[in-house]
Amino acid sequence: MSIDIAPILKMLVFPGGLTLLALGLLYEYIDRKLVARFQNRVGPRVLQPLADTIKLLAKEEVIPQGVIPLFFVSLPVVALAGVLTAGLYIPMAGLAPAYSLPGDLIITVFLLGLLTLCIGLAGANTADRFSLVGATRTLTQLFSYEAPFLLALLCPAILADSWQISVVHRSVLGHVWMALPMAIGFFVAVIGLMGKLELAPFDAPEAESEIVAGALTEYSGRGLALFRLGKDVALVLGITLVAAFYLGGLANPLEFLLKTLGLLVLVAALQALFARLRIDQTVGLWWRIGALLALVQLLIVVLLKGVIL
Amino acid sequence: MNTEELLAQAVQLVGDRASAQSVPEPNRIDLAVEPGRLLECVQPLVEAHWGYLSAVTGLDHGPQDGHLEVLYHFCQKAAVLTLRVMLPREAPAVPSVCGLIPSATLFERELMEMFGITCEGTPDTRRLFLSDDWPAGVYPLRKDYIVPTQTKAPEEKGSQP
Amino acid sequence: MSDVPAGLPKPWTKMLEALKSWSRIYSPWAIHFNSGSCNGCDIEILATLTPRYDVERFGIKLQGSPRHADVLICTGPVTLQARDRLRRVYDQMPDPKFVIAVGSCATSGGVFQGCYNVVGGIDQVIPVDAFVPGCPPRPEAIIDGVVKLLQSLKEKQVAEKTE
Amino acid sequence: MTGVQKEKFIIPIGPQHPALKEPAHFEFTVDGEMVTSASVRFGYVHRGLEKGAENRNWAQALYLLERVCGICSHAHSTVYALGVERLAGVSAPPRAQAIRQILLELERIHSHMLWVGVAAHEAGFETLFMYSWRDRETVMDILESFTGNRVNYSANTLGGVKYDLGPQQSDSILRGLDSLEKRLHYYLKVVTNDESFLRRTRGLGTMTVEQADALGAIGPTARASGVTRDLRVDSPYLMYADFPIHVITDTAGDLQARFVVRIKELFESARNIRTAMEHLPEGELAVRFPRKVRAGEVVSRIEAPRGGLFYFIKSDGGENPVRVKVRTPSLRNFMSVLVGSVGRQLADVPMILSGIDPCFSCNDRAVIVRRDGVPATEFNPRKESASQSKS
Repeated sequence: MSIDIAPILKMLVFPGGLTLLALGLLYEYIDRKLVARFQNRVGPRVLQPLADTIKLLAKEEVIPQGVIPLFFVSLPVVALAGVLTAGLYIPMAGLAPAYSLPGDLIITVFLLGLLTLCIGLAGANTADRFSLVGATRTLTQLFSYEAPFLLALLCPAILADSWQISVVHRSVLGHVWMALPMAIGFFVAVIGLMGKLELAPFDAPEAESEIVAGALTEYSGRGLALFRLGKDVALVLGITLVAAFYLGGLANPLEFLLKTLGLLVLVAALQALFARLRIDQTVGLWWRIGALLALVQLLIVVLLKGVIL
Repeated sequence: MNTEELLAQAVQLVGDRASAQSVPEPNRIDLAVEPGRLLECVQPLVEAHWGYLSAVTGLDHGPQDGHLEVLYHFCQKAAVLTLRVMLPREAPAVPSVCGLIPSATLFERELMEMFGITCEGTPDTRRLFLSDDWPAGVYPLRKDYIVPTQTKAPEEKGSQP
Repeated sequence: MSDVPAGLPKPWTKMLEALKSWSRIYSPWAIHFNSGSCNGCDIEILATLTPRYDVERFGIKLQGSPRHADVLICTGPVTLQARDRLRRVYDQMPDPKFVIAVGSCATSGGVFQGCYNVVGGIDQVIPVDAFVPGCPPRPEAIIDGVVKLLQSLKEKQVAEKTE
Repeated sequence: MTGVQKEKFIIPIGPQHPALKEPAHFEFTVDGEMVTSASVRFGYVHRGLEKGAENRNWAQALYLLERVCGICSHAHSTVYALGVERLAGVSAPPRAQAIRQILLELERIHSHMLWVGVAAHEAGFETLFMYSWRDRETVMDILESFTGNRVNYSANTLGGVKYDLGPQQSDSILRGLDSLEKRLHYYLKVVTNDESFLRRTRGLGTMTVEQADALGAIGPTARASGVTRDLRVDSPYLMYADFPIHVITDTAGDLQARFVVRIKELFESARNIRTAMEHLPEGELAVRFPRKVRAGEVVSRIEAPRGGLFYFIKSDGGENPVRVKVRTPSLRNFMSVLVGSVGRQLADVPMILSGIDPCFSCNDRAVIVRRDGVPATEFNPRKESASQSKS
């Protein structure tokens, strides 16, 4: 019996596993460096995220009192595994996704949401009050941005008549950038991505000055490292997804790099530009403005599609 | 109103309730008050909005003298009116002014803790800023409290948790 | 997780050790605890984060949770009330952990020696790895203190190797 | 979770907490994200300074009291020196007084800029924090070139000052102030125009004139509510009578007003420094100060960056002070935090707290407010006193 090595490679090396992790660390570096430069600082060194991760992995992991140890240990693993799986459906580096099936857009968004859910559960698992408030906020925020973000991603999908990432991606390739005719959708998608990743100004769930480090306050060592890696990977995936849908597709690795990095600059600039929103302001913003805008965009798309076709 | 007029106004408000009056500095007037008449003196000041209670100072005149003193400093612009209440070292007590000036609770708690002066009727009598394991009945700002030598401080207080 | 599996061949063990110590020196996350300081040292520690000094370029990050930190930066003499808190914060930090005492007061009690509510320097309560004297030390001195501490880790490792 | 929610859910802040660079222990009882009651316990930085000063001689106590607070250290040493000098019947020469005043105003600039950064940090506005601290380095450089130290300048001595202001230093100060003022205009624009920041400051921790007056609020906190309480004008000390200051007030009384008042005060400070340097009196820097100070009591007050600083000093004619009472401005303002945070969002608490620019090492004391469910705007000190005495 011969073992098919291709799926294992796909899962462990490219586009999943190692490549995603390496890209995640690289993008975290670029993000931190850009924010630091916007703030007039020098910023971290290239290998900084890698060193942070290795150091955390080599550190003692304290399992605090009052937690369910099984959940405490397994949640970070589930979170990271979830986002790594999501990587298989996304056109990484401009190449066709490793796997593609109808409706994988929904799966991907769900898997990315799983990370947030795990963080929320991890916070709720500990007895620490900061973690509990952080968990509440994380989950509150999850419910607020998830819908507009999905709606914003649906706009190109409706145009392409498919909920399959690779089909949508192929349909936008070579056309005019969707970000131009669908500026509102693009805007909502970028902001939604920032909310998803809990980047400033949507970092109320981990607002240092109020609740220390939010849901992850009690995590140390390995668990923290895995959650951080998960977030890094989610950053790469989210940016890739938005770039693939709205920035005219990713035809080759070079285009992938240019477009995702361009988007990263935008995200970093937005991070440096605003004061943190309170959680009620975040939720209000999403439901009052974000969801509305996304719906308006969706309506426009549906109407146009009906008129043209 | 200049400083002299302000001070004159203050004296007019409470002067007749004081047992003695002195002017240590041009912008200050000290009024000696019996503990029992303290609230009578504070009330007209609060009602007339004459300044604000800037500080409450405790003073220990030493074991020989046998007296503690509480100073209530009211400030309005440059003028400082001080109500001085003389108390015996044994079982010293003053009426609480928190009923008239709620924010005085901090000052009174400090007074109780540092000098062992009872503020009768103060809403909160808990430890203020001495540590939780500080021995009861030891009042650090009294003159007969000698600071233990530094390195042995925690042991000597016999207060290891 | 913190120990290298014993079953690995020796070159591997060595490499993993080197990697661990490299990452530790490259990425010291710090937490700041004020046990009775006058604020002078605290604002200088905060100043190290800001554009002129920017410690992020050395990988130093100020963390809020003791669970995330490697280095405990202490300021001020230890007061009676802060003593237990200091010990608790130290205990909450995962191993390996290091302590830096910043300022004269944290070193010896400084000008507050002989005050009734002061226990003395940080080393009266928890073990200290590095002292940074000064009242307050300049931000450069504080950064230097962290760097020196990390350098000593490297030397210690080299010494262990030669043994 | 629901069981926990039904009970009182208390969020502790401090003594080790990233929002507080200094330790104090706050407990906020929250209902969801809403704060229903607040209490605080200080004492973590209580060192027993007042007793310590009694065990030191007059000159040594100066250095101890300078370290009451590292941010406004010069204010503490000046108020003590002024009091002791008055007690001893010695007066510092005019040049020393002018230099003290210049340093006080420089310290105010450093302190207010520090506060702008810290408050921005509490609001999660890292960029403003970084920018304001970058520009704060200008004034730190000035202070360092002037006195040789960035914090705790140790410029005062009993009877005068230690450091003279030479022409070179004057030049560097003037140049620094010029560049600083340009930046301050920018910050004023940011705190009044940036929509995301205004969302976190407007209408927050509001105190009306009456409330501020009744609570005895002082300093920029009171002035932002429209209370013109400033010792530099009310009771001029040093050279403030010759080089007067214009009191900045605002009427809004919220956090944004405090930002505006503090930044505008900096322009006033810069102007004051320029005037003082232009008319710097010639003469000695210090006069001889006796070892023993004649018996008496003195109340010494000056306007520190955070508000009026109050010292009561008593001498029995010996080499040591008999009593030094320190009442710091933050203490007078703390009531407004505890009262102001009830009924607000948890996320606003660090902002309200930082709004008064608290300084815990200054005032180590404690206060408690339990006012379940009553919004801050309805706070009435008279009413509160009634409810408290009942309980």
